[in-house]
Amino acid sequence: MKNRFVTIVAAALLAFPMLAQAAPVKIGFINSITGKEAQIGENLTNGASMAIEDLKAKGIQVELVKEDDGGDPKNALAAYEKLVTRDGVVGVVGPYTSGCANVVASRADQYQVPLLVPAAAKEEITMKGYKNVFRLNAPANVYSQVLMDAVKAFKPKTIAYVYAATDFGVSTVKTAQENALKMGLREVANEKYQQGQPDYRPSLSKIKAANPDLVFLVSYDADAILLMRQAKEIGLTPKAFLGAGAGYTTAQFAQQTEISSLVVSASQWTDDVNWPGAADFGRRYKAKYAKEPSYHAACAYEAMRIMVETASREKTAPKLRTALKAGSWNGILGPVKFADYAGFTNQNNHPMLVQQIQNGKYETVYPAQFSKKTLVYPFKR
Amino acid sequence: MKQIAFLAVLAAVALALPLVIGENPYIIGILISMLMMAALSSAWNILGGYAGQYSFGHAAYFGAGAYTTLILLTLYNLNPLFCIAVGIVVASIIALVTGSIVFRLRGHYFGLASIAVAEVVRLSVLNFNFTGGAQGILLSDVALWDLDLNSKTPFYYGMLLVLVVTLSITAYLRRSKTGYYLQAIREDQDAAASLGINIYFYKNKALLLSAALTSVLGSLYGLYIRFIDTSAVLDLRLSIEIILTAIIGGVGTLWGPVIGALLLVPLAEILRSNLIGDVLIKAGLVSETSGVGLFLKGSLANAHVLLYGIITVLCILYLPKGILGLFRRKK
Amino acid sequence: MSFLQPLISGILTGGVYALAGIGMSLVFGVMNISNFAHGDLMMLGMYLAFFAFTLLHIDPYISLVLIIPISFLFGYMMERIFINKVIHHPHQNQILLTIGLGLIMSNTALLAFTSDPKILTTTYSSSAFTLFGDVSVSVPLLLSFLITCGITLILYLFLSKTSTGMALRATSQNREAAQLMGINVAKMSAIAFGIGTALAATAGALIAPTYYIHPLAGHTFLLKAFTICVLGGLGSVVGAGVGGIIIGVVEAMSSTYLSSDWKDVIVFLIFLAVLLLRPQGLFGKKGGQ
Amino acid sequence: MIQHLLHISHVSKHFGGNVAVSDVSFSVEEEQIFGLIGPNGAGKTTLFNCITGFFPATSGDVIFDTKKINALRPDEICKLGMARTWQRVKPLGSLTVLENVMVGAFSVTTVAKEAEANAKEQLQVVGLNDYATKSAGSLPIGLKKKLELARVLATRPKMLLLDEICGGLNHTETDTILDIIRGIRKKGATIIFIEHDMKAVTSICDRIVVLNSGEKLAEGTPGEITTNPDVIAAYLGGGHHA
Repeated sequence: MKNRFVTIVAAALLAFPMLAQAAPVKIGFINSITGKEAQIGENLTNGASMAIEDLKAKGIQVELVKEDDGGDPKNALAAYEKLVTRDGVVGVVGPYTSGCANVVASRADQYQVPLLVPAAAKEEITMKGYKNVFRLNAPANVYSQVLMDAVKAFKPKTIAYVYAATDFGVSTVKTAQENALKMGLREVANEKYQQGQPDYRPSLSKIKAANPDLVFLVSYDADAILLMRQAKEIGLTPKAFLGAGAGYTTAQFAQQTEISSLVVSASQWTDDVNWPGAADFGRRYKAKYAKEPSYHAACAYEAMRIMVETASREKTAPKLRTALKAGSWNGILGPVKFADYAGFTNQNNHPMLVQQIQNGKYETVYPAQFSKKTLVYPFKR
Repeated sequence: MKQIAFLAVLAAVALALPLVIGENPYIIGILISMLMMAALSSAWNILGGYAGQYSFGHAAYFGAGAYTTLILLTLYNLNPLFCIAVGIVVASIIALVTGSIVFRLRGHYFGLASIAVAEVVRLSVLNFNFTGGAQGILLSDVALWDLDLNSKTPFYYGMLLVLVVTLSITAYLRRSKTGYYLQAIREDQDAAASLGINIYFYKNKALLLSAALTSVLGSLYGLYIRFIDTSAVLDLRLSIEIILTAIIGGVGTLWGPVIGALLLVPLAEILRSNLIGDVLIKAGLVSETSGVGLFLKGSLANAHVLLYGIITVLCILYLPKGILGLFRRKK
Repeated sequence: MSFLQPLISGILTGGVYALAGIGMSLVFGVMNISNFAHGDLMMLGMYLAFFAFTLLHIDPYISLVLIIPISFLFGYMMERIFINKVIHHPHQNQILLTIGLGLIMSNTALLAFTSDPKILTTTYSSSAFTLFGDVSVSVPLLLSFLITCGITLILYLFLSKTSTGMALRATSQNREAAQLMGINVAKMSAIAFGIGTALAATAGALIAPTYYIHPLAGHTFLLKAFTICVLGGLGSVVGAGVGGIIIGVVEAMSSTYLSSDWKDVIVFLIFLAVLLLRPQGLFGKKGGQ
Repeated sequence: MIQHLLHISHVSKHFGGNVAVSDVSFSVEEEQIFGLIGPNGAGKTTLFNCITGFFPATSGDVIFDTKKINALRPDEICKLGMARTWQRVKPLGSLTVLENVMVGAFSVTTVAKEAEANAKEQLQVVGLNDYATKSAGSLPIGLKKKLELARVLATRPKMLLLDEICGGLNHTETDTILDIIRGIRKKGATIIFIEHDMKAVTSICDRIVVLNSGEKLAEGTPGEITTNPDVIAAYLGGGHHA
């Protein structure tokens, strides 16, 4: 009994190693496992876990330290500091939410441990010139950019916005408005809503009355289904529904064919894109988790793969940073290179994809070099 | 007097602590959270514990401080201390408006009304543009004298200072006319009124004091984390956490809120960082690949809010007077 | 755009709010407890309806026959095991206990059902018919509104005609006096909490086909239920019913004529105004508190 | 005209449609012990609440020390020198006996030391000095009544309104309280006394007003009241034993 106690105490002390161990390479992963963003967090967890398995199969050993931030920036900061000072990781993947990523990114240069942000959209994160912050996914402005590029040829005249009052919603619509201005689109309605409401009919009726060519939506998983149900109910039929990521890119949404058919959405990743391993990843993910992978899962997979592969070669944080900056990859997310451009630092200039739900399946329809199908326009019920 | 001496000793220990710990941002970060929660809960205790007015909306004052400070800093780059002072003014105005509404109500109504006021503040901040709305406010570097605000030490001492001030005010209040009056109001409002106590005045006084201290903590938090949004500083969850800390330590006592914070903050961090699972696996008691190990590594990590809920329920059922209530003599 | 559209969709949505509000009001009246777990009890109803639909293939509206007794028992037991332990404690401890119980329920659901939202798609989930030319009426909302009316009527009859109902009302009016009259107030509390839970779960089940099902989905409705209770007068069943519909209409009207992101602020301002000007609520008796 | 310390003029109090007090007038002179009696539900306590500002009167005037006080709050009225006790005692349960009395004493000082001295003095007066450090909630009813008395005395009132201060006490306890009240009057205070116990009332009061169903039934010296046929009818009719 006494011995056992000693073991526990010793282990408790061991749980706080002051120095990083030599091998295997230690990587931190900050994610929203609980809290409001938990459902997307789960996709990230799955993607990252698959990456670790694949790497182990290739003989790359890694010790992953998972931390939950619950969507709270204070916790994200505590998690990052624990990872870099207690656990001695050489690199960190995460966090998911923009708020958490913002806070952690602002500290990365202080601790000199590279941070690879897999899926947070806020532009600011890579616009402050932080040397140790890298981002894999395309930031918020690309969502609207690529959607509007996809429908440009059809010469729409008016646009209406419906979006959740969240960071992602507001940021995305802000850039969408700038893009719309450039395209000469006239804004006829702007409806911001609080998430979780059961009744969006009044907002949608207003949009219907304004009769826009394009309806630009930003919603999370379930809200998207609710909105499209009620849009059908009141008979809102624009020339195109443009959904920016999140709720309009889930398998669940696609399954609701009655309401989701022909909805256009922007995504960081699709499983029918011709990037190496994309289709295979999609298949294996489905087999393992019994659901379609979201782009968050793909981003987390690729971020974790890049981080671990590079770190296992470089071993130390400063060398890892240099290698991330210099390297280039080509995987399920297409070509990856952390570059400085248009005010960004260490930002992967990731080409986003436009997909459309055709016959209950997401089909990539834009840009042409990545797609097999073409966009159906205008929208019809 | 004994309390003051005790306070002084503790303050001295706390002052020396960072020197002993050395450069360890993770531990100091947890200590900062602990000091902040202790101070928040103590500030709440002036109103909730002594005057018996359970505010469920203290996040509003915390947020008022944080938002005022960060907005002024990003727009005009004023001296942070001045911004904190303006934060106090804003929080006081919200407190006065709240007080004039909610102090006409008793019992449940008071609690519900304080939630409603805090929600109006939260939703307004979310909807306005000058507050950063849903995007929140990200603060670039701030300068104050020649302090290194990237390091945690200034914030450790800042939070400690507010905690000591709050506790000193509480200790002084308890033996003063105002303190006795607040306790009389808590025990029986009619009896208090019949003894010449202006109930509205004293309730508002307690609320103002409590709100002002809370707003300073909000400002410090904003400067410390350098990013705020409504879910971090104005959420109902924060208000509830403040009350829970006080209740678990012991409401209406000087040290209760401090004890509550000393327990709950590390507990939350242990649960969040899944220390229990790590320790068991490292000790070799549980194999990492066994079913139990996978559960500990996987599910237990997801379960920390659940455990928090269980602890809340157990405390309310078995420790309704808080931990200090256990030690207090039965009168 | 027609004025009738927001009015009708507001009334129909308000029906579900009303049901949640009535449950909370009843618990408040009889037990004098603000139940912060109410939203999580709604969530329970949503999952019950979902599993009845996916596993047993029972239509969500018909599954109420199962959901009502199950959730009544659940509430009854919850009162017996937890709530009655704090019935004489200060309000704030009661509130925190229900908050803790709510956390346990929602996070257990999170572990058991994951955070993926479930969608209950019935054949009529997004069907609607048109009235007066351009006013669309959602079929599932109309159905749930009618069921709400039926349940409210049954509850009203139960409270006014049966001996248990009258004992409940007596307890609600004056707990001490009821005890002196020989009413088993502890049992009444458990029954009230059971009924409150059943009503919350029913509200959850009714909204399930048009909403989504998620461990935290009940939270949206918690503060609404409080607002409705206060609006109608804490403890008043009829008041909560009308209060729910008022809130539904106010929300729909303010998002149509003002702005959808300010509608919650307007609801809370009405709540505060009622507290200030008519603290007994629109239908409560004066001098109650 | 004699200077009245308290003058009640046509005071009525309605609750919704119910009339609790109807058109009651009387005056109390300085250093009088004034009795207010009547069967249950006669409106005595309601009248106290009107005078002390807890329920403002629906109509009529309350004049205390030449000042109209109908619209004042209870605490303002207390500050003017009128203090009351409660029929259902309201001890500040988790405070000690001494602290309870100190709360009263703070209405005349802001210095804790002075309040404590004053409180100790009042505890001496009512004979509770041995209980100073006990928690008020734990006292038996007789001592709680004494505590109520000490607490209002600490506010140094010109006038004391005692609501059934002897209710629920045995004879010895009642006698002690009556002695204390006589002592207080000797020091110059005026007292209004609500009581059920006719013997206590007649033995101590200079003048008595009888209320019945919210209306003033009679007024006079104890001798006049005990022989007044209306009063006897009201008490017997009300099923009350004097």
